[in-house]
Amino acid sequence: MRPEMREYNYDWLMGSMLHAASRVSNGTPKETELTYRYIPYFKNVAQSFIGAGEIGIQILKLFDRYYENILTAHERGQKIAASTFCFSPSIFYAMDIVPICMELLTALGNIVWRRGMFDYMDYGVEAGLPETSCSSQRGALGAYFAGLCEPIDFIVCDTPGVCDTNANAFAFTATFLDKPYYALNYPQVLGDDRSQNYHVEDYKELVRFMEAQTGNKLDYDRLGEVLQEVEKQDALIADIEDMHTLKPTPLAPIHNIALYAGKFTFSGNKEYTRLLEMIADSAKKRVKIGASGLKTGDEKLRVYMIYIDHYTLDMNFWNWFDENSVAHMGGMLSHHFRDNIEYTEALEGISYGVDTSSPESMFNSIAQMNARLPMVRSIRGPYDQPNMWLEETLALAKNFRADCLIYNGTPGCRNTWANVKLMVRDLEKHGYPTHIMNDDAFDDRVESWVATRERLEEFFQVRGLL
Amino acid sequence: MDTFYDAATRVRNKPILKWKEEGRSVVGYTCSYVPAEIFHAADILPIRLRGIETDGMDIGDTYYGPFICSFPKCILQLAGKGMFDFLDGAVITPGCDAMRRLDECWRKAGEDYEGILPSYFYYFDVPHKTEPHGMQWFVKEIRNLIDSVERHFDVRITDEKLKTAIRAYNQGRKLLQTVEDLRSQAEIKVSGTDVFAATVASTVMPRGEFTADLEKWIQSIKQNKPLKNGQKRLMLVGSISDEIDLVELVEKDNHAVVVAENLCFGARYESNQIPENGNPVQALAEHYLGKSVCPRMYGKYKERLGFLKDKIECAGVDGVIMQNIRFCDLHGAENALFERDLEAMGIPCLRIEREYGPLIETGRIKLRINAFLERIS
Amino acid sequence: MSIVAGCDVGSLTSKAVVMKNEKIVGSHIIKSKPRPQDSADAAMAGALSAAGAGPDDIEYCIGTGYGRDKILFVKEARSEISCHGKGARWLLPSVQTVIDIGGQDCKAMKIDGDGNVTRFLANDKCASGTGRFLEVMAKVLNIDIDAMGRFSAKARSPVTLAATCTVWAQADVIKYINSGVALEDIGAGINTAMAQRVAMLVNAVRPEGDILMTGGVAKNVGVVSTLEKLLGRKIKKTRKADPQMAGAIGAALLSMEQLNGNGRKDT
Amino acid sequence: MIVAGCDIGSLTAKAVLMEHGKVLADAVMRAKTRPSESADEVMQMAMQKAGLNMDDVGCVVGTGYGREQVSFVDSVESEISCHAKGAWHVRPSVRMVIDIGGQDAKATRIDKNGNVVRYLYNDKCASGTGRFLEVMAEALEIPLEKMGDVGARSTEKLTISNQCVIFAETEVISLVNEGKETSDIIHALHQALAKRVASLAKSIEVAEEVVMTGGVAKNSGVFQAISETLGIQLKPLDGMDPQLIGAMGAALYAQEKAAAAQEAV
Ligand SMILES: Nc1ncnc2c1ncn2[C@@H]1O[C@H](COP(=O)(O)OP(=O)(O)O)[C@@H](O)[C@H]1O
Ligand SMILES: Nc1ncnc2c1ncn2[C@@H]1O[C@H](COP(=O)(O)OP(=O)(O)O)[C@@H](O)[C@H]1O
Ligand code: SF4
Ligand code: SF4
Ligand code: SF4
Repeated sequence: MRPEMREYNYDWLMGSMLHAASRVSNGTPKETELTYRYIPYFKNVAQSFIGAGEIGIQILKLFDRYYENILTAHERGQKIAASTFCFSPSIFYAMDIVPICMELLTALGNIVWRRGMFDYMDYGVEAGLPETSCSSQRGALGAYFAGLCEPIDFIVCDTPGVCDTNANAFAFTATFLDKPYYALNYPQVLGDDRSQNYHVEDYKELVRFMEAQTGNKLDYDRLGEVLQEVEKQDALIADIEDMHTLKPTPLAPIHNIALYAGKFTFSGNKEYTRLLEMIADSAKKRVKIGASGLKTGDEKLRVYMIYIDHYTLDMNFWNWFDENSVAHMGGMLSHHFRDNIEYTEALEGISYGVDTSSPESMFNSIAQMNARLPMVRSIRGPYDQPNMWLEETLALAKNFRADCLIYNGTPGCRNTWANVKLMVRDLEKHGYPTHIMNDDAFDDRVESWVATRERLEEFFQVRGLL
Repeated sequence: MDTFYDAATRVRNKPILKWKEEGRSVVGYTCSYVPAEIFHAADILPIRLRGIETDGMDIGDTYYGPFICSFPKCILQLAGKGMFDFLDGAVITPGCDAMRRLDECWRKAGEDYEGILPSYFYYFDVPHKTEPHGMQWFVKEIRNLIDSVERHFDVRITDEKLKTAIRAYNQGRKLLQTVEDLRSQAEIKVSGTDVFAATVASTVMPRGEFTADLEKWIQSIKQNKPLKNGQKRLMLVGSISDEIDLVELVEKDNHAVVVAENLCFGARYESNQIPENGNPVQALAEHYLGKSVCPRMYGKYKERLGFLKDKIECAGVDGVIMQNIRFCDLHGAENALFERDLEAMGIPCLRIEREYGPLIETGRIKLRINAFLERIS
Repeated sequence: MSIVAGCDVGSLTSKAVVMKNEKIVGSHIIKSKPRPQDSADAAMAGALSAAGAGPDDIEYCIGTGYGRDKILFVKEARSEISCHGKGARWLLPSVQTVIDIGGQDCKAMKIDGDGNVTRFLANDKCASGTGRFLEVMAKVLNIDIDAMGRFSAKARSPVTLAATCTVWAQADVIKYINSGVALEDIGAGINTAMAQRVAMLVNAVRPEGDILMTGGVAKNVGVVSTLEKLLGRKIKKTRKADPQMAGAIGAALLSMEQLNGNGRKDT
Repeated sequence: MIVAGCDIGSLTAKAVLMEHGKVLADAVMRAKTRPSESADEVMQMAMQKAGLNMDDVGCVVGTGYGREQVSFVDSVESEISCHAKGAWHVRPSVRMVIDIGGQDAKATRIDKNGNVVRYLYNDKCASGTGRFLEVMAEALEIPLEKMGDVGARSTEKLTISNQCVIFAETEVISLVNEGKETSDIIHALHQALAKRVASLAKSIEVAEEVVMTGGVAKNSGVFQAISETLGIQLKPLDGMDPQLIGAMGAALYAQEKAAAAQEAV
């Protein structure tokens, strides 16, 4: 790692920038200009968030809060848990623990910093993670390995059985930093009684682990409150997703990421509810006048991303969608599977409900909910088994009336790269033109945006889509 | 020894072909978490699936994507070429992601190439934890496997038969442990290549035949003259390997002997005997899941390090070679940790990344091994 | 006093050095030929004629490099890692960390006061991070390998590049050329990509003390300066001899040790 | 009307002049660093052969890596579409095109009207390209054009398994050192390349009639090896130079464009 990077604490620096950016909108033009001078590299990105209106600003505020929580946790006597995306942080909030979602930190670093997270990723390799491991954890973890962050207290993840690279990265971290570790493990099927029981048993063990780490018993009243908030959020998301199916969609590409970034960071928190309300309100307004959420105001094509739906630096990818009048129907990460949603009806056993009537029912709800978050839901088992990757993709593509599909991942993703060729073959048979991107969603160096964009444009042109 | 070499270096080896000629069934499995005893009890020959003898990757690459470990790709390649046509069944496990996707890749290839998919194709869901609920899950998984074998092959696998099978396997384990003890001694009477051939052979030979041959071989080792002095005593660890030539390469110029290993096809589980009384399914579960030391069991690094340390001490190891197949994250990351911790204890380590399959990078690997030997001499 | 020699048959270049009294009396470098024997013969003939000596004058000769097992006239072969360690220590006695980047391989090593290697890591992944990567790129840009090194200093905004694969990086480079990016920026991007890979390797052996670079890529100022930035340490310069010769020098020094009887017997 | 297609590839630049679906003249040259220079020169070469100048050419379509840099084109099309179009024009019954150029390999399935149904590029780790063969030809000191013939004389089966161009080169050199016959090594190289490309075609499911385009198709050894690996005989292109198919496809697009423009008038 460059020595000058060691002079800054990674999370402090990120927090400060986001703090500055989130306050820019409150300032006079003069003040704004002055603030921008302090965050020169972040200026473009901050401007595009702020340009996106109050939702963009709310997202910035959310991230600002996120970092503030991390930076001040120990002062406030709270424990910090390192965790992964596709893990519902609601349990942490219920237990008064501050969560860190490593993948989100990597993605955010990529958006905020001009040079992306390269240095930290490379540090991850120097520490011992294989260069071929997933860049999404490796980036932020690199900063932790280098000791440039508020230390974490323990590690919790939910990927054994789902994604090796991910589970392995956290297991490695536990050893490297010598921190306690608990990992939920998922069987290969979802929805049958045996798996459901296993989910609950495993989750109970997890809670016991966290109780031991914090020295506090789980407070069921608090859990109930959090879950009720989750329920509220779920209802809002359901509304938003309903509107998303309309043609033209009232949502902009950036809303998708807001939806899941919020879910992976602030599920069960009031801030996230507020963000969702804003998204829902603005969408409703557009629906009323039949307006598109895209900048061009014109929707020519609808794309559903069959895995990760973003691409590294500078928000290039979303802007490209916007500029080409392509509506972003979200990806595997951004949809959610609570009961009574249209696309879950075709998929048995794949949805969850929230029931706060008793401690036992709450346990069940949160365990089943966690088991239905993106990755742990549909890429845990063979892709062509009932309600797994293929069926889910088809249901979503149909529901959101996608014209074509795009796979985007990271070379570190053994799990999907091992069967994406089969998957695409089947999707094509179902009539969906499908493009495989060869990039790394977190590392520009694997394939430059120039090359990625060219391949995308070629796909749309050759397949007669645009 | 010839039998062992034949078995270890050929996919379609003599014992398997003979077994087939007798009209008996063979089932292949991908991972050391599968209790072979179950098949033995049903008079089915259980063999580990391997990837040797491939001469291209056109079929492997058709189904698997590019960033995948070459071991399961080689298995698929062999399957596609009909090299596994003697199989009556295959059991796939979630050993790692690349391995578990062999399920889909093989099934899809089966749609394109006629006759390459065994009629019995089973997914064995091994959990990643040994906490009580994990163990419970695994016990049920074993019971389900037994049921399905009984149904498909029209056999009865009674507790008695299982116990007999466990006894038969234990005997082999005990003998392999004897070999391990022999090779660890100060005076080396057997090359690492020979020992590895024998351990690999143990995964693809009928147990009775293997045990008998092994017993004879052990007697003959004891008569051997000690190998030349001054050779470095090395240990080989890391990604899956059933490649005899890899060990051979290390020992080639007579500068080193491999006196210990911790490899998936090696003898690492052999020191544990399975209780022969009591509930056999429970005993199998506790052995196969509970005693495992493979990095797919996350969070058990300390146990694995302890295991290495014991071996290093007991075999008087001078240096450890850690290899990982490209795109194998599990072993890649763990090797780095091993290196950190073992070097800190003063044990020299060499970390290499390689491709599985016909040993194509001989020159590059040899260079590193030579430099390593120069370093520790 | 006896004359000793070292011969380093690399994948791209072959080098021979003749030494007397720990001083170089003759050296020669050629582009490697398909057959290592031929390369070795030609390189050694050149070094001998520079030294004004004949083959019979050499009392001990060690071969190294990728073709080391194929050289007929050497007494023994040693790995280039050990040789570069020795050679580097001769080039700069204070050196503790050596980075050797040749045509096929990139190695980072730590050495002790006698030039013995105490730890090393080599790049196993793929050809990026090797001299060959730079050559392929120079070819695509249609420029001289020498010029390529100097691009880093001139670049305004270096491009990011797919450093994971030579072949793929090449495709990216072509895309950049086609979209009219300045050659300097592309060249600098290539040097940076290379340096990033090397830095990862070097950091993983935990560099200490003075660092020296050996092998042909040491001549690429762009890679060297970017690497210095990434490592946050200076890479020492030496004028004693061409760092590309370090392997051959080391081999000659090891020959000397063998003659003097303080060499190791068994390896 | 006379139309032209200009294909600026990573290694070579190609131009084809056509009239009424017939080729008037063509040209191939080694690409220069600047695509625009290559384009100008190769167009000049073709026009000289046909005794024409730029004013005679009604419409030009560009394709290939460098297509965006060519100043004189009226529009651009991707290589995928152009190779499909060109191959289909020469042989309407074709349903799959395997195009191996200098930088990448692609498999494309087309429908009965010559439109692209699906296509796939070579994966990242890529030895299935013309570049691979060039590096090897250089290492073996054999001219590219001769590789096919030399490989055909092979008697011993060797395998080259390294996927990486650079490391495969080392493998080749060590085979040379072991005293292996050049013809056997070349044969093995062709096999290795064919396997990589075949898996590409198989991934999108191989069609009945397959042709090969791009410069590497001129290598009879690769042509044969791919046929064998796919288990079907690749079809010939009836005298048309496979390296020119992309440019030809572009010219056909130019023809369509010109016709549409005339209709509009
Ligand atoms: N003058 C130079 N400027 C920059 N780079 C150079 C120069 N000369 C050689 N190189 C680099 O050095 C590499 C060759 O290194 P070398 O140590 O001779 O390799 P090997 O020992 O494997 O034959 C070339 O690939 C090239 O990248
Ligand atoms: N006469 C020939 N014989 C065999 N191979 C050839 C011949 N001419 C060209 N090639 C091969 O074709 C490749 C160039 O293909 P081409 O389609 O022109 O590439 P691109 O369009 O990417 O520039 C060369 O790398 C070489 O391998
Ligand atoms: S490494 Fe472990 S999981 Fe993988 S095959 Fe071996 S025992 Fe099974
Ligand atoms: S070597 Fe690693 S990646 Fe390959 S099958 Fe074994 S555990 Fe999986
Ligand atoms: S082809 Fe590319 S990625 Fe593959 S090994 Fe070679 S340089 Fe690396």
